Amino acid sequence: MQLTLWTYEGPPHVGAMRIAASMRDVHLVLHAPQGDTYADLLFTMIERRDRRPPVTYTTFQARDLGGDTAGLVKAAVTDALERFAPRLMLVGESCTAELIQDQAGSLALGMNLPVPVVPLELPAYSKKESWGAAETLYRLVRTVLAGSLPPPPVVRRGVPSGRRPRANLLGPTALGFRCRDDIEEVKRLLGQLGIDINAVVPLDASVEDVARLPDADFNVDLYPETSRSTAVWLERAFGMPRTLVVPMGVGATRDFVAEVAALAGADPAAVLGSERPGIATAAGSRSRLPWYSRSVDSTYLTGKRVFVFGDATHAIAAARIARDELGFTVVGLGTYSRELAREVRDAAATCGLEALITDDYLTVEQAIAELAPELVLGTQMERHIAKRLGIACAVISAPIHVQDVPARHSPVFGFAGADVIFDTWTHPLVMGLEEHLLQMFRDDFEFHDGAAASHLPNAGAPVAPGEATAPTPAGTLPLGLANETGDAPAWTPEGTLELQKIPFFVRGKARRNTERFALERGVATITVETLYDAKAHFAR
Amino acid sequence: MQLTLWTYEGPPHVGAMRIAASMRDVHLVLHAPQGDTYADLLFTMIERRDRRPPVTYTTFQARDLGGDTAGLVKAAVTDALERFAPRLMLVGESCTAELIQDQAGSLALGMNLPVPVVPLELPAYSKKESWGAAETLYRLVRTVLAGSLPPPPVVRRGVPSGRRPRANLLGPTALGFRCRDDIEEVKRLLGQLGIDINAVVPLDASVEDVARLPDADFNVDLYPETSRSTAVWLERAFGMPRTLVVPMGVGATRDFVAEVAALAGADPAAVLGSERPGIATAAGSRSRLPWYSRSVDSTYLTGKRVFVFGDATHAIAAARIARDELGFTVVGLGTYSRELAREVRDAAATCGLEALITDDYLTVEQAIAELAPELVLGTQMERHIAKRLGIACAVISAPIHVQDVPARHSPVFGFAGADVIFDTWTHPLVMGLEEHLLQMFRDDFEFHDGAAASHLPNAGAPVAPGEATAPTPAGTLPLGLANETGDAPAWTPEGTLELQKIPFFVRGKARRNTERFALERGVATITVETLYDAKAHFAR
Amino acid sequence: MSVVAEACRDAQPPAAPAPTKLFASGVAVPGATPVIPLRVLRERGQREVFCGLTGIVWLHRKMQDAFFLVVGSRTCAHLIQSAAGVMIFAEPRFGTAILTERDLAGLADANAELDRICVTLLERRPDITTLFLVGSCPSEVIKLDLAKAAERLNARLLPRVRVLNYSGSGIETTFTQGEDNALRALSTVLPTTHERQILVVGCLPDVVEDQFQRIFAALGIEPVQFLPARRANELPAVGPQTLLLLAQPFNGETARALAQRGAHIVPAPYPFGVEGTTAWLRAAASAWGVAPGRFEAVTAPLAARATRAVARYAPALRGKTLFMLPDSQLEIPLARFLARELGMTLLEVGTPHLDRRMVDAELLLLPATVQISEGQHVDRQLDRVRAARPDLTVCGLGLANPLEAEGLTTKWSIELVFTPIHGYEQAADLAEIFARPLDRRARLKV
Amino acid sequence: MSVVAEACRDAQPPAAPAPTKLFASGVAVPGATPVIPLRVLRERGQREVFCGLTGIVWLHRKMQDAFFLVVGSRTCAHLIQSAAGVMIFAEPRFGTAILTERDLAGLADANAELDRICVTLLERRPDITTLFLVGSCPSEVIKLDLAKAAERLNARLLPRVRVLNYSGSGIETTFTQGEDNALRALSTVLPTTHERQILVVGCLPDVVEDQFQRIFAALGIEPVQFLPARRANELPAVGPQTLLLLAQPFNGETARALAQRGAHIVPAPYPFGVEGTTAWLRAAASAWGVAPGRFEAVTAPLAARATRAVARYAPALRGKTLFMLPDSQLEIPLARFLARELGMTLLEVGTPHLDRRMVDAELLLLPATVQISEGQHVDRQLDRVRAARPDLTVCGLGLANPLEAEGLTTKWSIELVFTPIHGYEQAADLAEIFARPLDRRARLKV
Repeated sequence: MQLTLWTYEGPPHVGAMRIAASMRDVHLVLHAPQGDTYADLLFTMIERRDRRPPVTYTTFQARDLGGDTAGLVKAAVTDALERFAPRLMLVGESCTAELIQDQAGSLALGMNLPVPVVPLELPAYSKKESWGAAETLYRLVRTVLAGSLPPPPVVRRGVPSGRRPRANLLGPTALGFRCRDDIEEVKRLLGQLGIDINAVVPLDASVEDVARLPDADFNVDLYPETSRSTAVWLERAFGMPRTLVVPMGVGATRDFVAEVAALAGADPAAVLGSERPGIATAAGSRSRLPWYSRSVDSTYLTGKRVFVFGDATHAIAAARIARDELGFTVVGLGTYSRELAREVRDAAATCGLEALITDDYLTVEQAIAELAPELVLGTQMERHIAKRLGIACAVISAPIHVQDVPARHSPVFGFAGADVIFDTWTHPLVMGLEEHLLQMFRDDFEFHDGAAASHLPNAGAPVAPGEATAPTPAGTLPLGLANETGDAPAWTPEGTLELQKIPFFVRGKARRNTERFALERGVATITVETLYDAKAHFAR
Repeated sequence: MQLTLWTYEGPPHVGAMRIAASMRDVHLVLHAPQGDTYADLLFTMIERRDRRPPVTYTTFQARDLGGDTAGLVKAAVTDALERFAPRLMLVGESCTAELIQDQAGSLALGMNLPVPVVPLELPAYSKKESWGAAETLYRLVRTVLAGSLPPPPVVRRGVPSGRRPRANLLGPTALGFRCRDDIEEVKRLLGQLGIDINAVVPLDASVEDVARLPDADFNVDLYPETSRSTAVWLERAFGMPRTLVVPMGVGATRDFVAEVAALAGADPAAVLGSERPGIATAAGSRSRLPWYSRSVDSTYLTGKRVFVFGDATHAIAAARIARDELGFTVVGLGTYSRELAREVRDAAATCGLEALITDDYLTVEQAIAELAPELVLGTQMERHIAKRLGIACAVISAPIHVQDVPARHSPVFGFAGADVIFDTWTHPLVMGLEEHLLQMFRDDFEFHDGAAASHLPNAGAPVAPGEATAPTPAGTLPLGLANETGDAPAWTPEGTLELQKIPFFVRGKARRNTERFALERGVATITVETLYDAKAHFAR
Repeated sequence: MSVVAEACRDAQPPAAPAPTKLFASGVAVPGATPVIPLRVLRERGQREVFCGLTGIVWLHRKMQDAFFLVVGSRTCAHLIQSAAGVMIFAEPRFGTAILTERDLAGLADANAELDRICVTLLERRPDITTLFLVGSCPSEVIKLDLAKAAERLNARLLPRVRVLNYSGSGIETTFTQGEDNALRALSTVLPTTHERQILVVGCLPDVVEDQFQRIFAALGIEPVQFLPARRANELPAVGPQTLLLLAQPFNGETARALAQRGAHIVPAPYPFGVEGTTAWLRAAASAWGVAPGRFEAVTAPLAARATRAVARYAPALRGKTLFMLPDSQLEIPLARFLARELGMTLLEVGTPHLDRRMVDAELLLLPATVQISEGQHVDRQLDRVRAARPDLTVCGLGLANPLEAEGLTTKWSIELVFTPIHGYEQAADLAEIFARPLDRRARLKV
Repeated sequence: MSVVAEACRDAQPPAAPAPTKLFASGVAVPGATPVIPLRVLRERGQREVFCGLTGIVWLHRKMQDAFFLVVGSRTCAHLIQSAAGVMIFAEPRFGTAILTERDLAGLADANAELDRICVTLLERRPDITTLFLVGSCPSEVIKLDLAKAAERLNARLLPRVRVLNYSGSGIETTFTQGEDNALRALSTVLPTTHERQILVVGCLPDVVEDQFQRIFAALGIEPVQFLPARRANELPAVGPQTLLLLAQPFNGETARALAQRGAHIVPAPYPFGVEGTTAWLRAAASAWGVAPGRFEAVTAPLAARATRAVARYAPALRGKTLFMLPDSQLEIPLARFLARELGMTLLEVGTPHLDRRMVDAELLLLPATVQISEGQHVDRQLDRVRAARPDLTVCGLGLANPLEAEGLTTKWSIELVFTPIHGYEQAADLAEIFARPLDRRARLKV
């Protein structure tokens, strides 16, 4: 048994639903009690979908348990086939049905339906949502392609000649973070390289699209949490190469273009020709990030301490962007994606960090509280943590919220995605010029601590959808050690008074630094001099 | 003499700078003292331009006044011509130089330069920035086209035949609100209609582009504040028709497409064929606004009271969107653009309102305080007012701030612009589902008044650049009449206690309504019953 | 039943003529039309409803010293989180003890594991005085005995913390039945009193509770207790002199359990709308023996004020057709309010569970023509919605947007359990909830 | 001058060997290299600098009971607004009386108009005790007599409000000279004292003022007054026993005006960096007669702590070349700090105005090789920048991004007047301001 307050991922059958809801002609029959229908609203409300997800639930009740629950499954399958006429049927069970062992998938297989049936085993007591999505996609693709397997030995495909290269985009799903917009950006990049899109799977795909997957020359493994197992199988079974780089951030996008161009035998210069790494002008990139990050008002961003947590794909990319493209200092990096823990550990090592691999919300909260970063890049969970601790935050990863599905085009992949990222992540932090004006005005009676300034996120500026949390502009002191430990040093009245002279947006840090300094040195009472000793000790 | 605290517009010579800085091969020599060079930073910092604006200042000093300030002008013109080699020279004066009457423009004209010289008269003591921009553009276009005028009588041009129609886009400028991105959207629309862009003037235009203006079939008057005088002159002098609709909002974009298609003899169905007004599905429009606005979580937006103020173009469009596309109630509409006051008065009349035409910040502030709207759509000025009054706000118009020039593509015109608007304007308002959950949680000790909820703007959600201000989540009561008048009724302790039970995001309104109710009825003391009498009296 | 008739006699006249009828049980109502048997369509098929765990979302907020520990699966945790929205910035006072393979395979003793988790949890949260162990579908299927677990833990933890248990499982309960089960669990530990009192049963927002408390005080009725109270460890008492006034139609099991403790149920419609509120208060007043004059003096001004406020929304709703899908068991009282005070035409009123004993007084007030449906076959029901094309469809959040996309106007039903809607002061708010979607559709021109 | 020599004797050793030299006036400094005449490049051409009005942005914040009313044009209003940023949510304590055509055409009596505006303004703002009328380019060209206006208004408004006037016009003043003119205006109304005291001249952030006040107290120096004080109506006094300690290098006119009131200027470098702060304090202490031992005891720990903090930034800055464009007159003291304590190599130090009497003590400490420039021809100066390709260029916000786009690293100078940079505790902050752009450029890999 594991105590859980908030959870990063739903159960594996929700992953299966995400695959079914992504596709155009697939139906999922779930052997599940009525309460499990809650999951429909994830699609209709978070993504504001204008149709029900293609899922039929058996909604068995206690009174059915003694009876013929297997009959319920067959009836549901028959009804769904008739009413929804899918091209392929997924059949699985939620946690409760798993316990009553009706073997819904096998039952459906035995019905000799006129469409392919994919029985799903979704171990609800050991696996989670992302695994369920990946497993469902993998089983679905294997089922559809079972008759198309080339005879061994499988040869790795080379660069195509005599025609335009073709690629599949694998992994975008319903309820994925910004998938809707990211695939547009990836399509744009491939188009600029002269690469045709053979199929995008599973988002908005048909079963026919899945059947055509082997027509492509290679696979773009866009969301490894969902599509890596499928991409690996396609590589093994069909010899199709796959990409390793995820194009999030300017640097990764450039790397992705180079990788894809190599796989396709295309000229990367069609895109990279206009990229001038290291050159600080507005014309140095298709993204505005490199120039905006060098604009002198961004100097203030330098060395901001950032904590990164999310799924593996977005967390790894975020850490690279934070460090190399925005000039932050990454002080923590972690993921709830245990399946890709190794990759996150490697990325953390390049930042000189040990990765935090956990799906325990409380552990993440504790890590953030201890590190006291200036910015948190995380999921909606971390947004709550950051809000509570008075730390700025931007959302970079699922699990998503309705705010993460904005009306406007809001990719995080590709060059346009980097622009979105620049706005979204820098916005919660104070903008250079305004901060320094503020610094001067801090004692002004008209500009008291309670009145947030226009540079603060809640007062405007480029926030990407659902993303920013303002640091607490509280007159009271956020994140003081006194909030957490009983043995924090005491402040003299003069010390407190001096602390109040420090602008509110750095006061929390000053307080914390001073208290830590005092604790480490066994100073029981913090005077004005302790404050300045600590200031001299710590970098600004 | 007029007392001014904050000003919506700069002096007219800043308008001239905006035209010069918009273009690629024009230089402006300004007869002006050193202090006026501050205006350079508007371009390099607000727009993060990577080059200096093409402006040379004479920077005369007091000691020069007795001497040859005219000589300074000539020297500056000569130096600028040599150093910057422009294709056209604008010469004007700022306020101080106007007083010393050196006639800088005439002086330059008399120098027989090898490039066209446009002398500018910019009456600093009666005109303002937008006028200066319009005047400069108009003079520049007339000068360049002086030799191309057709002989009279001028015939109004008809629909072209035998070739693709061609249009000019007039009006986008440096420091204009979202011009950079809006013209991309307008180009996209015209491209979908099969209309070629002949020239975009002045943003990123060359003198050669200006010379080619008559090659187009008609003009798109995108920013009437800047381009109407030029468009009208081109209509009179060349018989070129011009557009009247500005494509901001879904409805206006559809109207614009119809208007442009008629002028071009194009088939509007190329764009409007996929538009299904009044149909609520995700596929009913190229914009997500119609569906998102009908999504049940948007029900909460219905009837929110909105105050609109800005330049005429954006204010008129905003009022229409607010009323017809988001379901708000427009309670105030105004502009600082006196040149287009009539149009704003007409728009206000359709909302049953009298327009507020003023450039006095204090007057606008007073109007907002009295109307106590739930959302302000305004300029950065109104953002400050709204912030102070604890009202939600989104920015819709110049004057702009660095936050209004985000890295990401952020149009407000066209279908993509409508998407941006949906996110930006609804974000500061509470999102339906979350609000109602909140309503339940308001008494919870963990969810006290001071802890803003995730639905509040400072906690994230789709904010367009530089735009949103959260309503004050203060436990203290914003906008009570007591803040403004000395004779506000007193609250009994029980009344205050009951008021505190009302969720904080509607408490301010409840307090204000109750006090107004009490005042109007001569009730001196507000009891619990007064509170509920007022609640029953006012709509929810 | 006579109390009900009494309560209804002087209710506000309906906004539109709505013939009352004879309830199947045969009780005549004044002015009633000829006896028509109640038409109930019973359906079985896919149900699109929440399970009883959802009630935790409002119960844990009402009782700020209680913790709700679901013993279940990741699905349970995900459900509550999704229903609550991701909006709570504090460590929540609910959680899930997620069963893992080890528990199922018998590698771990589930009982020992549960004890460990409870003790750890309570150490971390010294502010908790009451711990609810909440059964789920998986815990019931594997027959994990939470009653025994509660007993075991109480032996260890009382008096600092009391441990209770109930089922919120989706194979046993639908949505609001979770509250009923939770309150029933509480009812077993209420102290006994022989004092004459009124006990209001059903979770109400504090602001509504305060309003009712003021009215009862003005009527001279006291003490009036509420179940649940604001703190789980401040238990109201119950006994033979206790009159039970039911604030919610879904707490039948609790009411029956309290009746077994000797309390007397005061039959009444529910306090939704002006008419319902007056009838509900009148039933209490009559049972208490409040003089009719005093009752009028206290309630008439409140009712008049509320009537004026409700009237604002009648033009928008009068004559509009309404289709309610099953959700919270609030459907029948709300349909009564919408039909009688706002003149809506009822096409179908769905309820997940029709507990006649609980809605007798309501059914009496419904128009004879109403089609009531119990249970659900969601696809067939949606076929009926599409055929009827109602002006307003009340349904769950999983269905609302899809129906909007079909051109139907919807009101998502969960708002009705998350918003203060009881009593006079909220009557207009309740009307506005249904008027707003229609207002919106009329406004939008895009 | 001897005081300066004294002040410098035991200054912290420079972080890198930086040869001092003989100032042109011929005063030897200990350890100085042979006498080299000061090389000053005087330029005339387009100046890219703010006018004196800009000082209002910090002056009005320091004196919270003062209002600054510019008499000028829309340009003046736009300048201050642009310099201040659009970030202030309150009604500001500065404004512009904008001249209109009517005023210029003589249709309105500008004096009467001004009086009307002032009276209206002060009625609206009862919290204002001091009103500064600030002259601008237009008001000076049309010769509007603000001194007379102030006299007129004082006759009407004193004692509730005192009206002062000064010029912030761009044809007379550059940037920080606006503060000088404002303080000189204040200096004319300071009361006279015969008490022995120190008067620190120059607008300082309160936190810095408090730090200095603590040090003076520890040294036994009191009273110490500051000009401006935190409230404009709490005027410090001045007199023959007053020692003037200059905190900013640009307040020469104020210093001379106070000297005419009998006060004695204590020559010293400015309190930037550890060395400058120690020298400045030593000058004051010597003039006051503080025993050297006491001075050491008080300052040595502070200086040592600050030196450690500054040292953190030396690796980033040592040996890096620096080009300063003219801006605030802070350039020379800051160049001294950067050269001597951080080991930067000075390529050119531009200043809008070289007031030798004010920077004597600083010039003594500058390396002999430095190129100083006074005034500006911005295009030629940028040509020199491009030729030199300095590691760091300090310039205004109109130039910073264009230079960055040419691959140069810049520090925007206005931060230096908007940030607390004086004194020991801010010495490291000051170093960090210059180190940060270099740090950033090293970090970015995109």
